[in-house]
Amino acid sequence: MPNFKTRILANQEIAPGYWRMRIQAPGAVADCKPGQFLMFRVQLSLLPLLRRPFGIFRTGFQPSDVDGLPPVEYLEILYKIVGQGTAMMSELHQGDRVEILGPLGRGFSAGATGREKILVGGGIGLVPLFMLAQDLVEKNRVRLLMGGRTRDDIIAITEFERLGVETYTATEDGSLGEQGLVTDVLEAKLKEIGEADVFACGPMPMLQAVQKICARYEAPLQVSLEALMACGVGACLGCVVKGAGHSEQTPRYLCTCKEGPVFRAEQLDWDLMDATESSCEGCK
Amino acid sequence: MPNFKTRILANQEIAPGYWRMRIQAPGAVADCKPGQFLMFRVQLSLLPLLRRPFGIFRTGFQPSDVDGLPPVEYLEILYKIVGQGTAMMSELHQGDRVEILGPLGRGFSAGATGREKILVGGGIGLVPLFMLAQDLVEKNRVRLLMGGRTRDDIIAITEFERLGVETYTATEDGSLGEQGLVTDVLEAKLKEIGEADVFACGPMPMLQAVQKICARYEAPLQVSLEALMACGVGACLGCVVKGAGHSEQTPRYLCTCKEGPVFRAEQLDWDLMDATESSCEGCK
Amino acid sequence: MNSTGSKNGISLAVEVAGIRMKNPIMPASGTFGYGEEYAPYIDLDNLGAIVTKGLSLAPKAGNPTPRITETVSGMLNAIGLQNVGVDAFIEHKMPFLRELNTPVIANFFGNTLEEYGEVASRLDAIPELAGVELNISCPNVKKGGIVFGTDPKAAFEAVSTVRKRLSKPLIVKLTPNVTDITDIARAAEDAGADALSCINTITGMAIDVRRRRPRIANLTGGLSGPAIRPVAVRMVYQVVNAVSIPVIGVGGISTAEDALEFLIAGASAVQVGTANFVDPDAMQKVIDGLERFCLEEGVDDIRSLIGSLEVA
Amino acid sequence: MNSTGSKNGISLAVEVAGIRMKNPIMPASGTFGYGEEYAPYIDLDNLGAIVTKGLSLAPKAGNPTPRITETVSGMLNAIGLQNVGVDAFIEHKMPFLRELNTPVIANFFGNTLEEYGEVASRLDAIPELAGVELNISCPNVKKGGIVFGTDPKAAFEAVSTVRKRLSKPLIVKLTPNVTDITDIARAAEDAGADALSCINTITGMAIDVRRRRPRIANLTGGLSGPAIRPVAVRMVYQVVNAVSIPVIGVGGISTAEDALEFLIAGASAVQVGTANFVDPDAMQKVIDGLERFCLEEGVDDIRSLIGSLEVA
Ligand SMILES: Cc1cc2nc3c(=O)[nH]c(=O)nc-3n(C[C@H](O)[C@H](O)[C@H](O)COP(=O)(O)OP(=O)(O)OC[C@H]3O[C@@H](n4cnc5c(N)ncnc54)[C@H](O)[C@@H]3O)c2cc1C
Ligand SMILES: Cc1cc2nc3c(=O)[nH]c(=O)nc-3n(C[C@H](O)[C@H](O)[C@H](O)COP(=O)(O)OP(=O)(O)OC[C@H]3O[C@@H](n4cnc5c(N)ncnc54)[C@H](O)[C@@H]3O)c2cc1C
Ligand SMILES: Cc1cc2nc3c(=O)[nH]c(=O)nc-3n(C[C@H](O)[C@H](O)[C@H](O)COP(=O)(O)O)c2cc1C
Ligand SMILES: Cc1cc2nc3c(=O)[nH]c(=O)nc-3n(C[C@H](O)[C@H](O)[C@H](O)COP(=O)(O)O)c2cc1C
Ligand code: FES
Ligand code: FES
Repeated sequence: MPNFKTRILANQEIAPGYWRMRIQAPGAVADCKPGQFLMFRVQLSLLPLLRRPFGIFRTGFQPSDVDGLPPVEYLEILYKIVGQGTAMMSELHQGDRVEILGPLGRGFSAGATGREKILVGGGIGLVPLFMLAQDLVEKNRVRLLMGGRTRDDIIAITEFERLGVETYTATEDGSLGEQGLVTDVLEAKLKEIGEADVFACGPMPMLQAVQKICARYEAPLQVSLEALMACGVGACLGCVVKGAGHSEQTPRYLCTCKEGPVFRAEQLDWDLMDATESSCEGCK
Repeated sequence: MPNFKTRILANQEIAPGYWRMRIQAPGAVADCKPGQFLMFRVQLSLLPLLRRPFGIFRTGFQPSDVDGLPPVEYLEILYKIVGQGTAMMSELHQGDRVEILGPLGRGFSAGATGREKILVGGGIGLVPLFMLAQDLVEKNRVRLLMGGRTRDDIIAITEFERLGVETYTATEDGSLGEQGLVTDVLEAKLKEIGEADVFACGPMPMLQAVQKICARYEAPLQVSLEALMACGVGACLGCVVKGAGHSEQTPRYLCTCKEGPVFRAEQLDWDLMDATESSCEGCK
Repeated sequence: MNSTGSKNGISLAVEVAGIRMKNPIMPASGTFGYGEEYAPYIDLDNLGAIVTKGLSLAPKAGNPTPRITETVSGMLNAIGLQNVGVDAFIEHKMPFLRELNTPVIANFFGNTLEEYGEVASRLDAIPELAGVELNISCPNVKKGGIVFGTDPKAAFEAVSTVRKRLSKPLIVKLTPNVTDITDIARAAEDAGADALSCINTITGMAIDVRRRRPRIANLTGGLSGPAIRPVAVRMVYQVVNAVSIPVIGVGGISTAEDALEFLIAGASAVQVGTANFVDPDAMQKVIDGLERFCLEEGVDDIRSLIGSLEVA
Repeated sequence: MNSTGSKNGISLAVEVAGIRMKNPIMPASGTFGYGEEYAPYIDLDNLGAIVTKGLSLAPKAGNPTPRITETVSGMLNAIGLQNVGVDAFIEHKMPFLRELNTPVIANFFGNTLEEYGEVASRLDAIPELAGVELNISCPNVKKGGIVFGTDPKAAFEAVSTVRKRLSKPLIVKLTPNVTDITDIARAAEDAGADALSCINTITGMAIDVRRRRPRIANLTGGLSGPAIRPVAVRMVYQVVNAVSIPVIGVGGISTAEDALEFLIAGASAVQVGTANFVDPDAMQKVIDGLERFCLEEGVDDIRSLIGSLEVA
């Protein structure tokens, strides 16, 4: 399923400003790996011009509308309205035609079986963790630490619970779960458990804090990054991030779309990662 | 009703490629004069950038959806799909919000009461003639000569008939009415009647033929022109047409949007009117 | 919006080349006629200033048609500077403009130095004109058609000539069709301009592929509209950093956010052009949007945003 | 589409600078990686040619991020010419490209004359390269950063230097950021270019107004995409009429109709850039659309459309 025209099966608001879109996608279940993303073409006309990148939340089959026909294979994205493109997406309806490029990029690798797994999600950053959780729960104890500014930012938690994931929630305003930062919860859990693989996705300041904590506890960390993207396939070199060992003299850039969006923490240069450098919503 | 945001009441295909849109328009009945037009904003986003000009087909009142509320005042446009803007218009639905600038321009003047009136319409050029016919039938004998390439181009004829207008149809392929050009019908009628006021709207080659015939029979002629327009209000000077007495040395341009779109034939320079100069669909 | 530009404790007022404006928003020349065309659609007294269609010594009939065509997020025009001429402007257009509570700026041009000078002195004699805007994007017919605005020397000469005949504030409007706009900007400053406006349209072309004909009779036309905004913002930023007189930003502005890009880049005021065609109320929306932005961002004087770009 | 470019009795084949192409469609440098990135999405053997990302002598890391931002119907980029360097290109990228049934054109640049010359001679040694495209939109570090491509003399020198080290077909890519592109075009022709391609991106800028920061770290970037098409068509038309070598049109092409504007204006072939990002299949659609157009218009050889513009 490299680049295909397809149809929307459903598009609903699941929390204020957060939407879930289900898209018909033959081959998705076999093709999409946890942590991969797609490039969504908002309109067939050229406004907005560029496609928008979104993590793949999950894939599956739903019964066909038409009796006797086989089930319909789908993928789902969860998106937050932040600008023109996502606002236009929220106005699309079931049956509308859309164009998808994907699955793209390198996803998560599962890590050693048996070790505890801690997933850390910040707001919409939860998206790429769901398929990962699906894979991990088969052989591991999996916890999801979910953070957001307010209760509205905590989405899809029950779906993780249904998988058998233990969930912990922290909101900055205390409107759901513990009051505070999800990274405090992470620190507490690592202290408690000792050893664990950590997988994180969310705003850059959260990822930076997660990285520091994991380094301290020597917990292997994989992060999923966001970056401004034009092509999604490694051709434009617009989406790069500074790799370990980067300096003005020996610059080392990694492509978020092709070498990522999931990186092992050691691949990246955390000192040089500028929380405000990217204009991504997630990184503000 | 100068520039206003409003709603679509209905938008239907009435013949292959021809659509009728009814738009809520408080004040339309009193404000819109026969031959005037409006500038229609296809999308609130900027694609396409410019508004599209359309003649006002008619105005009226329809009963409100809601019991007890007063009738809803509307105006109607008839449009032919020719490019991006009109294609997008055909995808709008009842209830969609649109923006209208108008009524604009100078319309038809009725001419001497009692003289016979001949309206000549070519394809979608019929549009501005309907409100004129409504006014004229009260005190005059009115005939509509309607031409098109094929039967699909002959629209809204029955509505003229309901007003009490005598209609004559000519199609180039003979698929409806007489086979031939509407201008042949005009010539025959003028020969038969002797004296009449003529009002015409349609493609430039048709208007040029109409002008020649009317000049020969000394029949006063008013024509409604099309031109590429940016502003519709006389500010950009993009929509000009050559006026009588125009030359390289003494150029005389008239604004189609402000001084027209209806002109008396004597105002225009017919020798210099280039049928292919404008890239308007109607003038091809 | 009251006449001081202050509402909700926010001041939108600016001063450019000695012209005081309620707010930094004015129409771009040629997109707003002589003001009266838009009077039914927008309260002209709410604008920072009004800029007229470009005037020449004699009336000018303009180019053959078609003169305009739409492009992706833009339009091309080759109106050919059709205008009523400076005398008819004084007689027929000034009576309307004079009654407004908004400064009026007359845009003008010439095809020779003499013409430039002569129009300047006639405009200078109109007491109710707040200032003039000199369009130097015209070919110098005496110098084989080289455009005044693309050569620093020719620009200097044109601006000097006008400066000598003019006591009113002089804004010089620059063309973007140059290798280095700062060369021209400095020449205009040296020759006595009080402010600069940039940019005029970018020369472009469009072809009707079925008919194999140019879409406008003049073959080439000037590209305007949202498509050119990034180029305009860049040039305004360059010019602001090259001269010490104020700069007015023009090019592709249709929203308050667009206007803010120019102000933050260093423009002291901005002009809205093509957007007026799309929405006759566009400038009012920009003004209201600027005020809302200031409110949200805790800015009480819009002048504090001018040139506030933080460059690493 | 078979390898001769002929289907339905229509020939789309063209020849540019001695390079034979099945059709006039190729990617614009920097928008198609080294070809392999798009191999999953489009049949590379169907293209007229492949143009690589710009190569330099040493690998180049490129600019800090953010490097790109969307604008209205366009995008700005300041990638900073990140590339693997000419030697890694030969070692790692050529093996893939060599297997294709499509001519490969290597785009390259330098910051000194010596660098230009050295890269040219290394590229000249690659037998499977059909030709090279010289990007002269780079600053000459030895001459205080003046851009090779904005000064006719500097352009002449750069092209001459390369010409001396190169026996392969030489295409020179022109920047639009100049007052008169025909000056540069003629200089390149005089210095031995076999063909010209125009245009590269137009310098632009965009600002995040809430954060008062430039949207790309490099401050300015190159504007590409549909927004710039009218400017590109105009410049191609000007250049075609100023030189006698073939011209390749680039800038804002996303459909067959867009490509036809350039061909009718006189371009012998065209490049598709930003549109590849929007639709990885864009070039195939352009090729199919050209064929459909020829069929509808009764054109049996696309070359008969080249330069077919009728000007009154
Ligand atoms: C690998 C990846 C996965 C993502 N997964 C999700 C997801 O699952 N759910 C979700 O809601 N969002 C996700 N994002 C962010 C999402 O792409 C942006 O929110 C979206 O592009 C914003 O588009 P807009 O037109 O509404 O915003 P605008 O701000 O109007 O967009 C302007 C431009 O900036 C880009 N842009 C803006 N914000 C971001 C951002 N945070 N990251 C990358 N580009 C951005 C847009 O793509 C566009 O090119 C992901 C981003 C990346 C790179
Ligand atoms: C005063 C006036 C009244 C009109 N009344 C009607 C009417 O009642 N019904 C109807 O179907 N059409 C009418 N037209 C023509 C209508 O405006 C065009 O068909 C329409 O603008 C085409 O838009 P598009 O985006 O589909 O075509 P495109 O070809 O994609 O449009 C590109 C540009 O060309 C302009 N354009 C294209 N064709 C014309 C044209 N014939 N006249 C003016 N501009 C054109 C568009 O407005 C746009 O700016 C009228 C035109 C004028 C000037
Ligand atoms: C139809 C039209 C006519 C114009 N006429 C003039 C003019 O007479 N004098 C002038 O200096 N600029 C003229 N311009 C240029 C505009 O003032 C402005 O510089 C340009 O359109 C860019 O701004 P915009 O993108 O907001 O339209 C004209 C522009 C258009 C679209
Ligand atoms: C991301 C990006 C990278 C580019 N890199 C190069 C390059 O390395 N060398 C070059 O000559 N042009 C480069 N260009 C310019 C394009 O080749 C092309 O000239 C320009 O984008 C205009 O075409 P378009 O509007 O179709 O994109 C680049 C353009 C983009 C958008
Ligand atoms: S988005 Fe183009 S290289 Fe990653
Ligand atoms: S459309 Fe602008 S003057 Fe007529």
